[in-house]
Amino acid sequence: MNAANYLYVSALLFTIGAVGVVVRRNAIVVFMCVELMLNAANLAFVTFARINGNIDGQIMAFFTMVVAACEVVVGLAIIVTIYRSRRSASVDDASLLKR
Amino acid sequence: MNLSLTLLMALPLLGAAVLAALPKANALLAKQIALGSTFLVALVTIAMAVGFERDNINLQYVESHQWIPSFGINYAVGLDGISLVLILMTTLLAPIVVLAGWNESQNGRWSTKTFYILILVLEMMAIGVFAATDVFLFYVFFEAMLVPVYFLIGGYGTGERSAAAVKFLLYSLFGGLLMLASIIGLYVISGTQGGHTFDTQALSQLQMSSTTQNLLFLGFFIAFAIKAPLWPFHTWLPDAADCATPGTSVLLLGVLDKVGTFGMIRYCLTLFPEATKTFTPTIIVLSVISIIYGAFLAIGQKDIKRLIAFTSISHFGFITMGIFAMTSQGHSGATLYMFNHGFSTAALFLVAGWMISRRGSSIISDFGGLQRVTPVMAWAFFFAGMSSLALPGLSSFVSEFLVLVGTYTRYPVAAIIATFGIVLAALYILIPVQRALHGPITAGNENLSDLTLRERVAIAPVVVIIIFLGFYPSPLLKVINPAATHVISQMGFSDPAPTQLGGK
Amino acid sequence: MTFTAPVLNYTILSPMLIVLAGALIGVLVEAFLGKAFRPIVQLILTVGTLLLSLVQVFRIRESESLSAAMGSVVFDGPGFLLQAAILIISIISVFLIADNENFTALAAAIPGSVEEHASIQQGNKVTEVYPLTLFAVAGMLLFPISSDLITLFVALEMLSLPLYLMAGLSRRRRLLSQEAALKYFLLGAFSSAFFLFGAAYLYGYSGDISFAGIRDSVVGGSGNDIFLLIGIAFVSVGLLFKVGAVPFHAWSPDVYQGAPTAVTAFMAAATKIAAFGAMLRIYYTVFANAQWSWTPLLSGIAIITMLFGSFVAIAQRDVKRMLAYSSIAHAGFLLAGVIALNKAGLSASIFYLFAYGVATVGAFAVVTLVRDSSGEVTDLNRWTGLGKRSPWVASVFAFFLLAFAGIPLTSGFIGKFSIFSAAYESGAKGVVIAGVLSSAIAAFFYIRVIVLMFFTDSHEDATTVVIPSVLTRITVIFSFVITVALGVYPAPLIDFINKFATFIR
Amino acid sequence: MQINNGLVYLIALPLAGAIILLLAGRRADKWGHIFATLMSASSFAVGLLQFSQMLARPAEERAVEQKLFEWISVGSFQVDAGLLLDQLSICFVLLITGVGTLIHIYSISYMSHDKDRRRFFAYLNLFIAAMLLLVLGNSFLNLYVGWEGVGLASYLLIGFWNQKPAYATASKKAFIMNRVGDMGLSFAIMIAFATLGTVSFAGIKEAAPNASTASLTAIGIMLLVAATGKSAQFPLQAWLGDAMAGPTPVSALIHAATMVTAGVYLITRSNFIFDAAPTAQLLVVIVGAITLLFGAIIGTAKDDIKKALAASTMSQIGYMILGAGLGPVGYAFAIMHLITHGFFKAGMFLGAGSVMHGMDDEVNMRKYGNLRKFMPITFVTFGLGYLAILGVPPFAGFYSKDMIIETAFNAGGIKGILLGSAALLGAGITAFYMTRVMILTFTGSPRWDEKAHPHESPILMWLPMAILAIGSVTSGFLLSRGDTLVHWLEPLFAEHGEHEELLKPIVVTSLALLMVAIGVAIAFVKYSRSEVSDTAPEKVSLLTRIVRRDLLQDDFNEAVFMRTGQALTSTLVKTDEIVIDGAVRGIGSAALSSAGALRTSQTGFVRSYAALILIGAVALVAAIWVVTQ
Repeated sequence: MNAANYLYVSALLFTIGAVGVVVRRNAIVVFMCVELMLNAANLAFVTFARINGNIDGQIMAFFTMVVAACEVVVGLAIIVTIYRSRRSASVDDASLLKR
Repeated sequence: MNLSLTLLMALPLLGAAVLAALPKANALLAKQIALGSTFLVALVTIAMAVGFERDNINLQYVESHQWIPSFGINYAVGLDGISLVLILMTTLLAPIVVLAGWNESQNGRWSTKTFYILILVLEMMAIGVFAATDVFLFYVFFEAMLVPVYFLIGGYGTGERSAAAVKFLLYSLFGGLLMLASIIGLYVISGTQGGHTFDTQALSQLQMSSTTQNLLFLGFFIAFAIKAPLWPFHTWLPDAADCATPGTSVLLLGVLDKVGTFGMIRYCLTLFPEATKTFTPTIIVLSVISIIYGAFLAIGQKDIKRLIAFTSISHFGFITMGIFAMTSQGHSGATLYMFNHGFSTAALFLVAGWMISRRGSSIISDFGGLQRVTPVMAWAFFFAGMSSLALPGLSSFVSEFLVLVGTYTRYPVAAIIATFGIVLAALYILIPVQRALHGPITAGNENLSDLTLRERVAIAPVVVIIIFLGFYPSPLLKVINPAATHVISQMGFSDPAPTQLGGK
Repeated sequence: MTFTAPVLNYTILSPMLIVLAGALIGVLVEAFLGKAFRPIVQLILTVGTLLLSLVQVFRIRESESLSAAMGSVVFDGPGFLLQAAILIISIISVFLIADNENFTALAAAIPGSVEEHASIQQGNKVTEVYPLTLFAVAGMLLFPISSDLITLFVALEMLSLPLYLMAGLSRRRRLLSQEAALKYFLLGAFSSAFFLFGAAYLYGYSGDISFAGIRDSVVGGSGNDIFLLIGIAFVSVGLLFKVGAVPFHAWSPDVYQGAPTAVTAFMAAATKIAAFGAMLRIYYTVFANAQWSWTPLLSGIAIITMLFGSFVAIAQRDVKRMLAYSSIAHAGFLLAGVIALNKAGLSASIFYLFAYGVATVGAFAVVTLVRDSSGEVTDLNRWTGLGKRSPWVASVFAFFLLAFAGIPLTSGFIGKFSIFSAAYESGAKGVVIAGVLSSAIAAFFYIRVIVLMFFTDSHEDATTVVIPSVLTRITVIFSFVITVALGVYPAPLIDFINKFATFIR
Repeated sequence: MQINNGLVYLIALPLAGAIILLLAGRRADKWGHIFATLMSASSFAVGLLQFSQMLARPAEERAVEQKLFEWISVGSFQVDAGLLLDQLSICFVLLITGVGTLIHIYSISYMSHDKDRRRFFAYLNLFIAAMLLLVLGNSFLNLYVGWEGVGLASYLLIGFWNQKPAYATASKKAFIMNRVGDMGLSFAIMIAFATLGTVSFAGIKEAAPNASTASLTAIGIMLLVAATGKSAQFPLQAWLGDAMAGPTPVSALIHAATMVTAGVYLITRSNFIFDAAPTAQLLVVIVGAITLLFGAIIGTAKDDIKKALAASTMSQIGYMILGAGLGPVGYAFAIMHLITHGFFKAGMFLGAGSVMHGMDDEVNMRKYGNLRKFMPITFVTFGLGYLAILGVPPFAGFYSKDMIIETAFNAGGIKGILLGSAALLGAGITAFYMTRVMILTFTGSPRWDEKAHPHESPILMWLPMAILAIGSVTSGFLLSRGDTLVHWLEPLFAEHGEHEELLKPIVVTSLALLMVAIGVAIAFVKYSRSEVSDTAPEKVSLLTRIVRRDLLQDDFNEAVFMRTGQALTSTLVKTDEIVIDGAVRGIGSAALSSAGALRTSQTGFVRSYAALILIGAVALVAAIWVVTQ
């Protein structure tokens, strides 16, 4: 199977993620979309590792996963806090800061 | 190395430092210290002027230290005839302004001592801006000067003072930033031709394409045209002059604005000779418009301060025209004009300021019959007016006529149109003279007091200088001429020969 | 397959290791030390760590190394300068952070809850902020000296994650603060994804994740250009987001406003140095030979950023938002230094970053002082007449504004001059002209604030200026002195920077 | 040219007087008038001394020069402050200081009730100094200083009672119209410097023969413009009537005897230019002819005695200008008429002042009548002046005016006939209006208010009048006997060839006398036979009304210059506010409002920020793709 196809999938996933961030309101879902984008990048890394014939990309993917995990910790903490204050996880509700 | 100029700049700063250390309450002492330091500075300047070698066209009192070596920036100062004359004007005006405006800091937002600190800092920067021979140093003073003036207008003025101060600052900053772009351009070009430098002399040797030269020239010129102010960049001036205290106005119009015309000579002409030639016709046209336009606007003003501001716009038109006429008469005339304008505007503004502070109004029609109530003040105002309309026998006549003659030999049409300005000048002076000084004594003016001794002492030197230089301008002309001729010849110009000599 | 043990040059890594160690100790302190001692111990620990790190950075300034951590980290002159700058800025920012009035007593408590009230009553003080700061600093120190994509990404996240949290720690107006944290976090993560995706394509283009390898491919022209271009574009998105360039700026006004002011100061100054440091390294070394592709874009973004930032700042009514837009405009000016792509540009950028950073911390430090009964007052309308009530504070603030405006005899002027002349030298005249123009616009709003403070009579609900704590005072005075000194006699620092400002490859 | 270092005292003495009196202020009130008179008199004495020295020298060495100091020196523009006393200027020096001193004396009494008398004398001294500088300057630029100096003095003196708004306006009008003329002088100097490279009389005289006619014509025309301003010639004549607002001695000295004749001096002094510029010369005579008629016609309808005399002055100067425009043959006659006019017109003005003095400052002649009974001395002195101005032999005016008429006829061709006829007609009209003045003032029945107590003036006033009257009687005869003045001035002017005579002198004289007789007769018929009403008749012809309105001179100026000027001013003021400043403010507010609009792009919704980033990223990719293609 042509490795390029994985790139297409990766691009598709990335796009879905990016669009998801823009259109979804729930903070958790938005955050999941970001994770989706990160994983799209991971897929690209792995694919490129395959194409280029070295393992740097795969190593990178591991690092990404670790970082993503850290992000989850921080992100969820923030989202939960704000949910507790506002009783709402909609990102549109948090729009006091503007102009 | 000669430290005179640095010393000269240090003196007012020293005065400011002493003032800063004073307690706020002692306003009188602050005034006395300010007067003392400005007076001292004036004395030192006079001594330097006496020691100036008139026929030596090289810069004198030269001093140069590395400042930011990696950019080729030096603290470099020096004097030629033109800058000497302007520094002399500045330092002579300063004590007069302090003495004349003894009480003008009273209505300020801040203390008296702050007022005089600002004045002294301004004086120091004015000296620096005229003395700088490094473009970067010039720019630093050029821009930094705005700050004290801004606070002087905004903090001690009257009326819509903060709006006027902001307008002044924004206009000037805008021009200054354009100039900064040009300075950067020069700096970069100098880097490609023998190393980064800001030395005026070295920069004048740069080779540039004509497009580059034109663009860089415009950056400088617009900055100076705003400062000078030349039509149509003038609208900040009436507001600023209207709101500032009389003393500040004197420094603003008399000293600060001269930086514009001085800059044209020192930087536009010497750095960009080719571009200057390209733009000269346009600039001559702008100058002529300024002369006529300023005069008409002055005629149409109801407020005495705005009127004076517009007369200055007209006068600056003359100066610019003289500079760009590229004849020795025009050039020397323009420089002399700068000096003379400083004093005639000082006279006008100071006397007008006294009138206004007594009457509590600056509307011309509120005055009337002052000649019968306060004869000395009326005389002073009349005299100042005569000086402004360039009555022969007073100093401004010499310079105005030189500018006209010098312009005529190269640009007859411009000179002819500009000459109509002298009729308009009669109108814009005599109309307020009639309204304010003549006629029956209008209500509210009956009990105005005449000039006090302090005020008389303040105005007397101005009067003496104006008359003396009207009859005997040689001391200044001898200093100015070599420098002016040098600039012209460097540009590759020489005076047009009389057209009719040598037979038909 | 053989496995070689990694060789690490600990000397060169020591500044970061010191900070990380300090951070870890801080966590331990947080866990084990009693409430009463925590604030002071944490403060001393943090400042001490940073100072130690700073000393260490200076000690190793002459050492240059491409292989400090198996090629993942490069240490050179610019790296030293940037690290030193970050550390100095961090120290004075920590002084601000030490003023606990700014921070919530219990971040986990719901705003306005009994819990929160109780914790305030008990005099609880948040001290987690210190280790968080140290972690962020460690990330910042690493960011500009990373030399492969992995390290770069990890450093990016390392500096970002603590900042997301710190943004939400404000004591007053906690809803705003939390909202800022949320926005910062979501958008930050979003942009990291772009960055990572771009990194993947760079890897795809060159087959190498080290900068050296990517640069070799760019120089050699081997590989698929489309991958390179996508890579450059997406990596740029991530970096431009961090520096707050238009159109990736939207987070900064909200976050600047919502975050505790001390954190804003730290974020605005130190993050900018780190992010621009990384950007300079990447564009100057990795992408330099592909400049045909990115200089036009970056010029465009620089121009838009300068103009937009200056322009919108005019209409702001909150001092922190105004400073945020001002920082956007300054990001535009700094991009001019990136575009310049010459040694002058590099020196100028570093000088500018330091000067701007110091002035920014100083300005925000003044903001923390202007308060009323319910805390800091950032509404500009209530700053009216400040010059009358507290002439010194107002004058110092005005001076910082003048520095931002680039008036001569302030550090801002020298910075602007040097960065614009570098850009001009590289032929980016359009950027210079836009820069000059937007400086004029920018002057407009700086002056507005000065007018408000000095020339407008104050309202009745006037604010007061609190007596600054010793530490805040040190910060303000230090910033002021540096700003003056760099305006009047910048030669020593410029020479110092020039001596070091060369990337090794 | 000889050097004489005493010339400066001529000017310095009165100048010192003016400065001392002005600076001393009220302290000098007691002695100021005496001091000023002494200063003027000593200047006259210096003049006489110089004159006697000059007489002692042979004709070609009479001119003397004094260089005071280097005044303006820039490049080739070299002007010294230098004085030149030659045969022409000595005439003026003596006239100015002589008549000036008499008028000082007169004023001591005339102004004795004015608390500002000291200031008045200071101004008078200032005037004397400036006028002397005007005639003594050795270059056009030095002359220019005096030229504007007398303008200033005239302004100050016309507006001496400037508490009355009308008087203040009159002084302003005079100054401004003079400035229009001064502009001409500026132009002339500029052109002279640009074309000939010098502005001194000697230099220009030397260079003129080599210069093109065009440039000389340009200089000449500009000098003529200057002359029309200062000498109240058409078209800049309108200020003179209003200038009568000044105290009467001022009118006598400045607006009759001396300052207004400066134009004649200027043209005569620049003879070397006009001789080589026929077109300019033609314009000069045209201006002279028009003005002499214009002034005379205005004079016929004036009821204000001073304004009638002012109109007469304008007309008489028209004669002089006409004479000066006729070239070398006419210069001497112009100067001669100038001198005789100086005597008789000053005398008549002082007479008018004396009348006003006795009539509580009433100036309306319709309120006079039969005053010879109450003021015999005034009547006699005024009457002698009257005979002189009419040109009745052997009074002064006969010699001078007759010569001008004669020369005009001899100018050749149609031009000569037209000019001569105009001059003749003018003589007739002059006779009419002057007779009218005499009749209305001194004869007929008294028409004054009951409050008035006409009385003769004190000796300090009538003595100067008497001396001037003697001059009116004798000066013409003395100057023309044996062509004294013509020969005296001869060295200055180019030689003139013999003209063929159109009419024999005796014919011209007879014609002139005939015209005068007709004029006198008509006046007698009109004013002596019937009772004169004490108010001006209302129902009069349109022509009369136009003449009463000074031939619409002010209406014209107002409509053409003042209105347009005012409209232009107010338009420009609005333009400045709305267009130029408006543009600036517009940019400011546009920036503010668009910044406000841009500000709304910050919606506060994190998703829109994300969208912005997404769009930015896509745009970046797109742009990079476009750039690299």
